Amino acid sequence: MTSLEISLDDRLAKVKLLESEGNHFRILVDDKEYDSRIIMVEQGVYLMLLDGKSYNIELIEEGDPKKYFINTNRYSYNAEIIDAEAKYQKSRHADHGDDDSIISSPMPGKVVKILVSEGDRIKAGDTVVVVSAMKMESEYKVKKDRLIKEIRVKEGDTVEGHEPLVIIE
Amino acid sequence: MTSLEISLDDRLAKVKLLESEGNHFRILVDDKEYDSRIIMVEQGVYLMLLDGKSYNIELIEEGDPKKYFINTNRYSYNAEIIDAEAKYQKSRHADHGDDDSIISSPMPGKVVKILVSEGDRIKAGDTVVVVSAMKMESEYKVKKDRLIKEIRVKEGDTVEGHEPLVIIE
Amino acid sequence: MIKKVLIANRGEIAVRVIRSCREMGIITVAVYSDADEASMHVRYADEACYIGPSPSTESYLNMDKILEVAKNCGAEAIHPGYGFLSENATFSQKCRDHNIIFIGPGPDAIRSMGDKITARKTMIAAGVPVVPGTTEPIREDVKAIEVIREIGLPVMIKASSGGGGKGMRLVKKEEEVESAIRMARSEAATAFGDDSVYIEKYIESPHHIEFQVLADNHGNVIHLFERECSVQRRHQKIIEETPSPLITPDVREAMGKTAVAATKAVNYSGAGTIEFIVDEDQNYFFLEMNTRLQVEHPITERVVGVDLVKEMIRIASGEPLRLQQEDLCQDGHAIECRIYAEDPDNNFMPSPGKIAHITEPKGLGVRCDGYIYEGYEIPIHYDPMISKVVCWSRTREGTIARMKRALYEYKITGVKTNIRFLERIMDCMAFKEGKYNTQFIEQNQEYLVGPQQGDPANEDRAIMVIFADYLRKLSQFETKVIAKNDSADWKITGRKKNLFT
Amino acid sequence: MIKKVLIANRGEIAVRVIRSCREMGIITVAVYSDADEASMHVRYADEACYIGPSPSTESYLNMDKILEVAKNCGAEAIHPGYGFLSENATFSQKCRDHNIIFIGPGPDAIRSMGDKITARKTMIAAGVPVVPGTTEPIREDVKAIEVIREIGLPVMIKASSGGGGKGMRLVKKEEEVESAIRMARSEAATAFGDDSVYIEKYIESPHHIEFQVLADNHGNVIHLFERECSVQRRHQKIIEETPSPLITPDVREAMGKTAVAATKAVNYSGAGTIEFIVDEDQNYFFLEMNTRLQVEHPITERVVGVDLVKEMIRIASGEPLRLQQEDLCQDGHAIECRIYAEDPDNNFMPSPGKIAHITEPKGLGVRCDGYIYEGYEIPIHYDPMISKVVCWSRTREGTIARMKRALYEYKITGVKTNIRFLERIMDCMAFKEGKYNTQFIEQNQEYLVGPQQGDPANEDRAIMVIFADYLRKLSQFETKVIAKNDSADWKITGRKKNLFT
Repeated sequence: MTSLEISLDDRLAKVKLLESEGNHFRILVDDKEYDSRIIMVEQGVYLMLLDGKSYNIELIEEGDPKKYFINTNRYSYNAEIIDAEAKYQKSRHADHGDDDSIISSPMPGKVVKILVSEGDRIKAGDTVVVVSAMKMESEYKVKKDRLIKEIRVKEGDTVEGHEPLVIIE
Repeated sequence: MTSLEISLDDRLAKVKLLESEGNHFRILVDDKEYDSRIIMVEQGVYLMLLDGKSYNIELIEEGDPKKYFINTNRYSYNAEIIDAEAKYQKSRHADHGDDDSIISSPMPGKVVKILVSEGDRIKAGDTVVVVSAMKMESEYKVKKDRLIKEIRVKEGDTVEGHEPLVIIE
Repeated sequence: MIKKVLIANRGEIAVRVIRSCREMGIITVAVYSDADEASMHVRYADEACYIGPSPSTESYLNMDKILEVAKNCGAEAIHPGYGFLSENATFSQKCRDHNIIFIGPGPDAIRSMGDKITARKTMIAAGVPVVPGTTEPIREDVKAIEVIREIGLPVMIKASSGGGGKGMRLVKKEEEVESAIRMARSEAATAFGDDSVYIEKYIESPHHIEFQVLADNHGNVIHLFERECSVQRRHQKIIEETPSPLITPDVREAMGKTAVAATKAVNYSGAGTIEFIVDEDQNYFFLEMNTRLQVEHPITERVVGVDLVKEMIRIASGEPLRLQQEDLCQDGHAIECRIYAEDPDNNFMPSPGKIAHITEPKGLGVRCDGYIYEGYEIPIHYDPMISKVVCWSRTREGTIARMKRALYEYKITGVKTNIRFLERIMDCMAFKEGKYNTQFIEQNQEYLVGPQQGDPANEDRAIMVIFADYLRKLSQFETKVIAKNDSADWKITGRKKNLFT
Repeated sequence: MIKKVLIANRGEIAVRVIRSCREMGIITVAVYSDADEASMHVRYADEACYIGPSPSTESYLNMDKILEVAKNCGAEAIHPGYGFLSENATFSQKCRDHNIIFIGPGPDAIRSMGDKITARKTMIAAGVPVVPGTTEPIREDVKAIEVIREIGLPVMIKASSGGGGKGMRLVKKEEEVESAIRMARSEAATAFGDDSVYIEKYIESPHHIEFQVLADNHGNVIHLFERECSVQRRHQKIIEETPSPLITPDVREAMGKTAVAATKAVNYSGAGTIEFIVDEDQNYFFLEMNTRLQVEHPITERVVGVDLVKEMIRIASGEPLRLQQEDLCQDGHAIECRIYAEDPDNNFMPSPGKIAHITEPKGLGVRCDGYIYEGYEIPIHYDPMISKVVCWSRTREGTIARMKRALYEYKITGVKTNIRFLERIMDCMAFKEGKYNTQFIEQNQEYLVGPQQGDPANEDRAIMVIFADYLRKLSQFETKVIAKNDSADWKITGRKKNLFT
């Protein structure tokens, strides 16, 4: 039967389907066996009936059908389906560049002010760029002394979340 | 540009697309020209902005992507997209048997009682079958003197809506 | 205080009871049949136990199974909601025998009030005015016919164990007698597991006004004023309001005292309702007592400011009532509309099915107690009521305006509902003036039918939206075909003209 | 009475205003920017007019465009909601010049209260106690620095035309002064189109308590009691309640009288709010007057039983107040929680995006005023507040329990929200005891962070649901492939292993 790995935040779990019929599942998670009903009641909203308890769990696909953001009652997790292909992709990305060399906003917004120019040498704690989203302004600073290598946006630009704004060295 | 016919209850309208860009449409309905924004805001729920007015219109597909049930604020309609193929289907079904010869329940339910047997001759107003759905019982009667030709269900059966229960002559 | 409660019910009332339990920190256990596995009460409860097949006789009416489940999960108490086992004396007794608290009155009170004939006798003894009728339950058709001849038409046939309009039949003509008895007994058997009926003289065009009461286990009884329930269709309430537009303060006070006296006469405990029929001159007669929570309890909650389910749980836990009669008053005006999955343009035929889309009314002064959600399939096995809209404002006029706004906002597609029908009632002059009785629906038919004439501009708009939807599907299909074509070497046959067949 | 109203706003407040208009039989006109074409206020209004590009400076702050649209559609009045043009004296004046009723105070009242410095002067003249601070608006960074040195740290920098926490900065340390002034002025310019600021001495750990007032055009002024607004994050209210757990009945009465006197001092008309800061000994100082409806107005509506938007419209129509001070009382307790699309675990960063799924709380004593729906994309251009949950019960304790229940029921996915953070506040001892001031969030950090340790059983359940979802997608894909294969002669390449890539 189907067997694969699922990452949940820092945890990597082995999952194996022992039996399924309709919404009734017998599943092995690492070494623990569960017998449960798992019902998708609304788009992305699951009801799990396990040992007489009722659990509501919400899954949000994060752009990629193998990546999820999960809401349970008290906790939220990031998860990913790890199959052979995903493992290969991961190994390829492992030695990818240092993220600290890119200044980006975690959410979409508008560039209000750029306080540096290409070639500037700036000091630890200096503000590089100010981005406004939903009426709140956030300053993006550097943690160490840095050189401004490239500025990819200009004041007034609307930017996507995680889009590189300024490249530093 | 695209042009076809749409039936709305008893009305048959000619519709022609004059121009469209994004959710902006210029449409000719019979001889009247409209310039409107038509936005699907939720699954099956449309917002129409026309001459500065805001209209909410809900479409429900009725099993077939060409058949709709429509809710507007005050009125509800049944509609159908009529293209060449649909016209052909309609002409084929025109001389189909008389619906009065079949007794059926318009909704799903449970057969509580069958008061006739095959071959029985019954009188106008006699009850043929009693069906219970959602705690309400309905009696199905004949309007004229009839012969019971065939009984397709038995007491206790769960039936679908519009399923033939008893065939009469 | 009770720590864990099993709710022996489904639908909106199960969800409503769980809400109050959750606010009290009580663990809740839902029970469910096959048809209800994904129902809202199962999703919302802390725990959920399967109790049997979809027909209620095999699940929600299966006392032994429910008690077994309650024992197994360690529930100390059972809340029965309304309908199902809520007025079943045997179940109340069985709970007691199993050492489980039944959140409701004891078996004796249910029996003496649940059996409508005993109730009448008890009330007569307590000096409470009653309607003329039979004094014994009737179990044979022949006997029923005989009694009807004795009392004289018109009469009302009612299920002895009934309530909520089920198993109830009005008979006006001689030739309807036999069929009416048969149907009433058959419905009574299905709904309550008891096919005995009783017969009462039918009072033409009365008001139906009921009083909410609360009684603790220490002899304290209070009433929480009245609910006017005269807007009925097939003897089933669809709109209720409080205060009643009919009764004067003096009559209200007298009826309240009668309701408390009636409650004391049966050593009642918990929440209950004393139903009266009232004529135009405000003469009132005891009709029956419902020994449970009513569907329409939220209007009382709003106007009196009390959570009735919490009060029931506190009473069942043995606490004395915290509320005193003199602390209570009616603040403003509340109206409830019941939303049914039914087709008002086709004789109110139930309309089960899958919910395509739902937008519920919200905002100031609006409470919407439902249980359906998008994608939910309303089962054919149970009551077609899907939710209740309760509106409040300082004045009756303001509350009607708010209810119209709430019904306008309420959009359900996938199944047919009575929402537009309720809107028409809100617009009806007799309702607006508060001058209506139980004949309201029949007497105002002409104002309650849907619009007959089309509105060509409205039709054109509907046609354009359908057209736009068709174009959207067409372009989606083309996009898909192209995407497929790009990503793989699939051969496209391109039967675009027939794409929806 | 006004017959047609244009609502110069968006989001939940536009929807809320339309609701009251609809109940009054008033025709509503929504206005919308590019980003808001499919927004709820456009869907819900009777009419809708496009007013410009997404940035608010080009649409919701574009006075001339809004007035032009109002003229064209025949609206007699404009309701400005809160934010945007609601406290703009020029707009109030322009409405007057165009013979359109501005549903709010006249330009003079807005100017004298909106300009915080004039407000302070007026209040001092009227004998109302105020906080020490500047008496002139500041338009240059250099001047601001000088003033701060004069008053002495800590100080609060505020937008002269502001409100709602925008353009507001607390400065405690010398080295923060310059950056704080720059940011405050920049935010003030964006939010209100005016970058002048004023500076006040900062009172450590005060309470923020405000009084709701209503004034008609005939000289009548009443107050509708207080709102305790001390639960703030970055000077932005997130939870409000009424009555305040701090003030005694005597202080309440005195503050109410002061609020009425302050309102009369500026010949006010409409709904307004007098904000006070209050120290632990219940000494109170006038802080500012908000000359508009507040975000948190629903808690007053619930406890006092008044529809504030309707009162505003009646006042604007020239009607005298129907309510008398002596008729009003506080019935029970109400709490509001503001729901923001933001990430509480990541410094409350706004989280715009598309709503994947939403389940809103319902039932007894819960009002949820929102505007988002499934599939709606929250725009990046406007405030991240998406809804407000208002709970009521007879007691403060009961209301907290109900709010916990409501927040538990509230499920939004697709964007991150502060719902879990609000739940933790409800569980926080200082809040439960009602012993908190504006330093509450800072002082209770340890109780407000999310759970750090995992719960392995909970993780296992999440993993199983993901697994089941994966299997569902897998089987859907296989079904589709088979269906396609059956219905057409497409060649399947069958790259099943890579189906999700």
